[in-house]
Amino acid sequence: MPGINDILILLPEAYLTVAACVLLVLDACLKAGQKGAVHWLSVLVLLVGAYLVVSGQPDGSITAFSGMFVRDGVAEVLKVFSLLLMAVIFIYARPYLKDRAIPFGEFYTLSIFATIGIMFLVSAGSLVTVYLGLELLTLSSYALVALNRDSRLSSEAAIKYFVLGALASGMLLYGMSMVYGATHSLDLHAIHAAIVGAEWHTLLLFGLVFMIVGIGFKLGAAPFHMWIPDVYQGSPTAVTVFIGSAQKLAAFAMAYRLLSTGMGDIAGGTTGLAPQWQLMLAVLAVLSLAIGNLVALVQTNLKRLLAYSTISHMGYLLVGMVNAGPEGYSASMFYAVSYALTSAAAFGMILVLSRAGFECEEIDDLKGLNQRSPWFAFMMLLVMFSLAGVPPLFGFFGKLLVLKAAMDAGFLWLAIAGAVFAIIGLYYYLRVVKVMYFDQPNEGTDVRATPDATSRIVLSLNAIALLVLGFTWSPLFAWCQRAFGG
Amino acid sequence: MITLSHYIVLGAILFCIAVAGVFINRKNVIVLLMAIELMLLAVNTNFVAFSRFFGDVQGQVFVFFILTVAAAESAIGLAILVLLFRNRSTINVAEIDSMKG
Amino acid sequence: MSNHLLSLLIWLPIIGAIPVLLAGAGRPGLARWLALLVAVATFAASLALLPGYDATTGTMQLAESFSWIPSLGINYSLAVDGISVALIILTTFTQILVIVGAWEVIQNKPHQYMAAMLVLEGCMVGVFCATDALLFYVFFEAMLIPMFVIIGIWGGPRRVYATLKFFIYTFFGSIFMLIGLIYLYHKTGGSFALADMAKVPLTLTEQSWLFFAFLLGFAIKVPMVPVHTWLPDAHVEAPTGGSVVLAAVMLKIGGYGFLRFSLPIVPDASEHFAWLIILLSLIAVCYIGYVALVQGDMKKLVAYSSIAHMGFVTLGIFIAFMLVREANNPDAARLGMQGAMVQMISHGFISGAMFSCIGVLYDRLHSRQIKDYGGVINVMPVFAPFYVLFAMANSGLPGTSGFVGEFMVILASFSANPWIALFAAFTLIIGAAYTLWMVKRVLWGDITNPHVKELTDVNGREIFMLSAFAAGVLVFGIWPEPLVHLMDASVARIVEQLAISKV
Amino acid sequence: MSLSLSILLTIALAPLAGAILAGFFGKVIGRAGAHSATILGVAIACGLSFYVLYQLVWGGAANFNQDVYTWFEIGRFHASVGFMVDRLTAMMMVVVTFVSLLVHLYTIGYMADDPGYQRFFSYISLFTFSMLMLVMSNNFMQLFFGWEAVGLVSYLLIGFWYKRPTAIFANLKAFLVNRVGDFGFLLGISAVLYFLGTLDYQTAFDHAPTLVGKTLQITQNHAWDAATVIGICLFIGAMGKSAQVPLHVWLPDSMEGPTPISALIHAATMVTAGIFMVARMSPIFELSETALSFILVIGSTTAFFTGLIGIVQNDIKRVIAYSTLSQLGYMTVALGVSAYSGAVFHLMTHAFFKALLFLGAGSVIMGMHHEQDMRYMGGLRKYMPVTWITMWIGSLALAGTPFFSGFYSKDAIIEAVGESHRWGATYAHWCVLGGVFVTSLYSFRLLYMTFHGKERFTVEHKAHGHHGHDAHADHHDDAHDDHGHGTPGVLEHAPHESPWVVTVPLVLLSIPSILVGLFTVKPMLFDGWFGKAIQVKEENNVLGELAHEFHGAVAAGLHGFTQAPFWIAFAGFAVATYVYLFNPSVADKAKNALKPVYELLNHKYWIDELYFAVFAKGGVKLGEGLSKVGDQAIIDGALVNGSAGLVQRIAGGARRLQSGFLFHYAFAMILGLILLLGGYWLIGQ
Repeated sequence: MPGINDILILLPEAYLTVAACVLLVLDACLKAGQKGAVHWLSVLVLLVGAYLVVSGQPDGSITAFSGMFVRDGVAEVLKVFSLLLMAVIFIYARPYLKDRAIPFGEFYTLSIFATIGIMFLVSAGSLVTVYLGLELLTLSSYALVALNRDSRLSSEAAIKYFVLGALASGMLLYGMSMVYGATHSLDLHAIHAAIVGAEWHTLLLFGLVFMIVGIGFKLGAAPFHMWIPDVYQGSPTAVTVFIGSAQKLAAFAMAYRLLSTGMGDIAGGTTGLAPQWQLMLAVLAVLSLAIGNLVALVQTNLKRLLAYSTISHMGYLLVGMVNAGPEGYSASMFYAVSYALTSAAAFGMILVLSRAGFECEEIDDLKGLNQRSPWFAFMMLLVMFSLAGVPPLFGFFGKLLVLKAAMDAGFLWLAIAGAVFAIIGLYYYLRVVKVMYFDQPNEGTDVRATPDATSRIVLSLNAIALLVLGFTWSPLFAWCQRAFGG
Repeated sequence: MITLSHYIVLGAILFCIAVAGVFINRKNVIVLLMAIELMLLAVNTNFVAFSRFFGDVQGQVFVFFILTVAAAESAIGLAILVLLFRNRSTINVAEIDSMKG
Repeated sequence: MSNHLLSLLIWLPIIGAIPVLLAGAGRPGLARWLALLVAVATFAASLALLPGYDATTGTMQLAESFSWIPSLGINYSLAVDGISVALIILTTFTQILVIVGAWEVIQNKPHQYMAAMLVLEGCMVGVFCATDALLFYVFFEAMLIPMFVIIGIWGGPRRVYATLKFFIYTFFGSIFMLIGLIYLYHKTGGSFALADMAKVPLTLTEQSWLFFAFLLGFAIKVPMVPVHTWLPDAHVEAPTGGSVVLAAVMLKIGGYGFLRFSLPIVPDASEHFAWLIILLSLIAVCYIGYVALVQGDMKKLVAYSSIAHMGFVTLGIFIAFMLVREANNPDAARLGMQGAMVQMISHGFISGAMFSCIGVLYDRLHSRQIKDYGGVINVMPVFAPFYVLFAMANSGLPGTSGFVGEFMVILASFSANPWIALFAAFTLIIGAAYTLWMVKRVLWGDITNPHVKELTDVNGREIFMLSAFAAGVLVFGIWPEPLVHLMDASVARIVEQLAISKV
Repeated sequence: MSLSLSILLTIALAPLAGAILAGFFGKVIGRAGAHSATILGVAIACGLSFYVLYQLVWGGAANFNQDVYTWFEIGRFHASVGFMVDRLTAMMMVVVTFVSLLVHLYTIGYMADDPGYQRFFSYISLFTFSMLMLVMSNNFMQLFFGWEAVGLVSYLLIGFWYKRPTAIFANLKAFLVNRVGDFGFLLGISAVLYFLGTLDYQTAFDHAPTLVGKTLQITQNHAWDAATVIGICLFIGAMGKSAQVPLHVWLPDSMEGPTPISALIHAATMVTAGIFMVARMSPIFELSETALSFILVIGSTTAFFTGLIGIVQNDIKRVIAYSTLSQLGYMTVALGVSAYSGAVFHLMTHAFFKALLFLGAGSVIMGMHHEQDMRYMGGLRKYMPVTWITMWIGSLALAGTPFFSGFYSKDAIIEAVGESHRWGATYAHWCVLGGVFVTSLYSFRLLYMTFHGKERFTVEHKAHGHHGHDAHADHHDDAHDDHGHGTPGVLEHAPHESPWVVTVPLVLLSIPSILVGLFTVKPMLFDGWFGKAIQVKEENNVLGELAHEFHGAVAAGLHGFTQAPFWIAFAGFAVATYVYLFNPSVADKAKNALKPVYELLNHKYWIDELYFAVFAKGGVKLGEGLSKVGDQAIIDGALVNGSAGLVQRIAGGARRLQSGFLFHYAFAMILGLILLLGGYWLIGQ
């Protein structure tokens, strides 16, 4: 029988829900002039949420609502980072929203609801929680993408996102139904137990495949990646940065919960269906690496470029997952976090460089940035080399770990593929640096960083963090390992 | 005598129709929304059938959740649809391709 | 302090780059002086290696190590042997001259240029003292970034093509090396320490794969034929300082890598494929010699000659296998490898000097085409002797450092197989041909191009720079023993290891 | 009483010090300063060299062999810089420093108004230093150092007038041809190290006997005798330095350099380094009949055929240059028949009289205001008597007139060849005998065309009068071309005798040219004066044979009149006298009659053309080919940029998949689903 301590276990979520509603009301009551307050409040709300997550964290894992809600190390890490990221994103977004008169309230409340969705997803203990968290997240995202009401691209992006997303979640559900049919249970641990016992089961494998489609879609892994470029490009950059960073953490969590907790992993002999999904993920990984890196080569729009780079990075994340053991999960989670941080900085740069009537979206808009504002050019340089995975930047170590994980699991060919596509990928990141440093500025446009001091500072910190973490990532990785009991 | 497999097959058929509806239809976005609804119904059929035959209630509970979410989903879907029509004064799927490559 | 000397050498320039950068475009003078200060300080510190290092044993010394990533057993561990010491001092020495050389030549954002150079220096020193494979790799890759920027911003007209080619080429090589390292990491049971990797037994097949992984990484860096084509482009487009560092130090990292990785970790595969490396080295000497002969661009010519000279480095290193394992003549092996090492150092001076000379000319006439010059000696009587000296050194004249290494390698390779010596010695002819033909067309003769008439002779700053190089070239040419002694014990150790099979 | 290291160091370093002073501080110390500094340096070296020789010969000093410092030390291999001084060395030191000293003096006059005055002195002092390092060395490494160092200075000096295209072509050519020799030389040194395990002379010579029986596997089924390999490789070096066929092509061109250089470097000292080297290595060469035969054939060929070319030359310096080639051939022949001391003896006498001839020629050129073409000379004897006399002395010595120094050395060589039974000795014998005729022919031809007969030049006093030989000051751009002034044969001033600084060296050189042979022939050739420095196997000791019928120098001189060589030489003299003194028209008749022969000689057997076409042009063509095809087309074009382009194309294709249509996107997802299902299905089966 659910009691008060069940509520206490999901205190952060509960708190955020309440806070979100309050903000919604507050925003409605405030006059146009005072809406700035909502911004700071919501940032505060997120930070407090992060604090609650850490403070209330039990050692080991505890569950609530008869195992539907799990609070463990994985959940902690991912929640903390998604909350912090959201706070950063809010700060980046503020000048952007101001300049374009996009309503503050909706953006913040929807984002916070999406965050709550993420939080449920990451601590899902049963198929139901997975589905609910996912939908809360995606439904808010649909709305966010469409937030820029008068933009053709924005609405096109929204409809594409919506239809495909719905299709994906339909498939996910269909898979879940089959798994339910095969295992008579919705609880992931129970499913796991059932599978390990069970003999070869067609229904189960169908279910697995359909669920992987859902996961693949959420990650944006090829061939379920088609929505990514269009949505990234179409939606307001403030939303793109959210989809491009924090959501990846959720996607990783979803994959981990469904596959590892649910379908069995290599660790401890309880193999389950691990060999099957390992192979499938490997295929998706290679496809994503190929599509992402290749098509990115020919992009001229910065947001699209980053979209394709996302696809390739999700490929690397899967390379780690393929390991199907704590080592691989920790590597992938580390990768997800490092990527989320980096892409937040990348999109943040676009936000900071854009202003009313000028979207800094085309790569050529960055021409001669080093002459205009050397500091931000340098920051962008750090971001790009981190994405490319050039040491000593943060991104390299993520790659190192996932490649290592794949080789541990005996997927040497996968690691080599990863290496080869890293070379191809290098080119378009370098191209951005080249444009900033080696080209002369365009006469017409002059790219200037927004006057908004906070976002400038936070962005700088974010980018510098990529350099600093390159030397001091040890504790972070240790944390990831602890989360998986490593 | 109707067995479980009948329901499963029914679910499968519904699902395939729905999927086909999503990628074959090139005219109207609203049809897409319907197809999606149909897909969820296929899923529901499965869940209900399973839970009935196992005598286990979880499946049916899940169905309720799905129905609720589906409602919200179509609400948002329609909202976006309206937005789309306002911006481009068409809801023809074949014309929504200003972003590509 | 002394027990953190190596860290100091790495981080002093890198940290020092920050104030230089902050000096800003507004105060170029300040930036220059700061950079010079940092470079000189680093050089001074690097000299402290000489008393600090005991050359008699040849072991890894001045070691410092702390756990960087405990959960993965990755350590930040540094140590040097004689070879590293020599190369580090070469690096710090060159860096001063590069900064002096760029003094008023670099007018566009000098602070960024200087900062990039300092960061580059730190990374290169890091490569030479890292004893943890991952740390090595980090420095190995990190140094590409500043170089990429240096060529890209301050380079010539085709700089973008050149710098992208440079970066991707090198990255291509090293990424497979990374895979190899990860594989070894598992073999050693979770250690990136070079010492452990050297201990772990490997089958010949494993060794062969690893060998080619390393080969790709280092052959491109050296560069060896046929993966050398990035070098001429990079050199031609790079600013003078860039070319100097590239030729003087960066190429050496390839040879150094062979010593630290291929030889100790995969000795049997190295022996098995030694013939390949030797063949490629000889091709480098002869084929590249002819290619260099017909270059119309001075920098390209010197770039190609660098490839040819680095051929002696690889030759000297891999000839050792034939000598130790087949001819059973370890002393000759030491001679050859020692020759390779000396060649690395001396080529550092000579190529650096050559590129500086070309830079001096380029700053005045803004052309690197040989045909635009002729009769330069008439207007630059002080500059000409330097140019002739370095040209002679480049063609291996005894009494200059250029002779020593080649002499040793040829002597050693004759003991392995007279034919190898024959082809190697061909450099005497072809090397002299392309270098002196250039000298003839640039320096001698009557003035044909009116612009050459306006040339002004070298100023004090340039004289200082060239004299410093000249000193290096002559001292080690006339008395190589100190240098040889510094590295001899270390080389001997490496040669001893070669004899031990791992299969 | 023994030799001290400090003395030898002083000998070597004094010229270097002079060179550095004149070179780096030339501007500061001025012309006078430059020449006094260098001359002082060389004078010291020369004086001490005589002292060393004295100590060794009469002072009973022991041979000196000691390292100065270690050059490198690796395992058992060890290279150092050190001195080995025995009588052979001492003699060379004396010759080098003495000639060098006189050339220094001479230069004061010859280069009086050249803007590169200090530079020139610095170079020739530097040369003296390098040459001394070469001869005094006690190991192969240092030998190679000196070997290439003299090459460098020769390069710098041939190109001394760097504005002249011919000069800078000649110096490049000289350096490269020498490098071909050094290529072999270096391999020879490597072979020595390989077989004998050392670079040190003494150790190497002591172990030389161990070479016997050792072989080197050149190809699968073919092994070469160790001594032969070493010998031939080393001798290839000598062929470069001492300009033996086919590497002789650089020496005539080297005449582009100022005349003092031709005398010092390209006649007296540097070019004889090869001879010295082989003599020094006699313990090794003695072990290989093959190598010696090789030397013999090369030498005799050079001796005769290059001499022939001298007959048709009109440039006074080139005549002497070819004569030098031919004389070097004689020395090589002597080496080839194991008459090492004979070679060295001829080396010494030749050094004196050939230097004399060159300096004389230089004096003539000065007198003629830098006219070098003999066709525009004639009858100069009344203008420049001293030069005339001394040139006669030199030529007589060269032609091998009894009692002159040249007679003893050359005669010894010819007889030694006659005695020898080595393979090729007969051919060599004919060559050297023919050479005698040729030698006297071109020698006297030169004398007659220059000093005798009627004047073939006219004197026009130009308005703008700069006086005398300060011509080269203003004309130094073009004044040194083969035909100095605009119209050939037209001088601005009458020819005149040269100043004392020029004539004194001539006189000083003509003394040894006459006498040195008379006094040294006995000890040097027959009394084993060189001691252990030169080692000859008993069965090869042809000079030993000659010693039996040698009864003192004077007797030998008188005996010489009855010998074939003298009469052959006399024939040459007679022909020359008739053709060039009494009946010049015959020359042209002969020229037309023997057209093909004349052409052949005039074009130096077309060897230069051949080399230029094959090696220079061919090398460049090859390089272009490799560069275009190998680097640009295959590696860069096809592989590097090719793969990049391929990736780009694929990317372009892949991008089209992103059509922008919802239903395509959905379809892609379905495909993915089917792919996974199918994939797992396959695994399932």
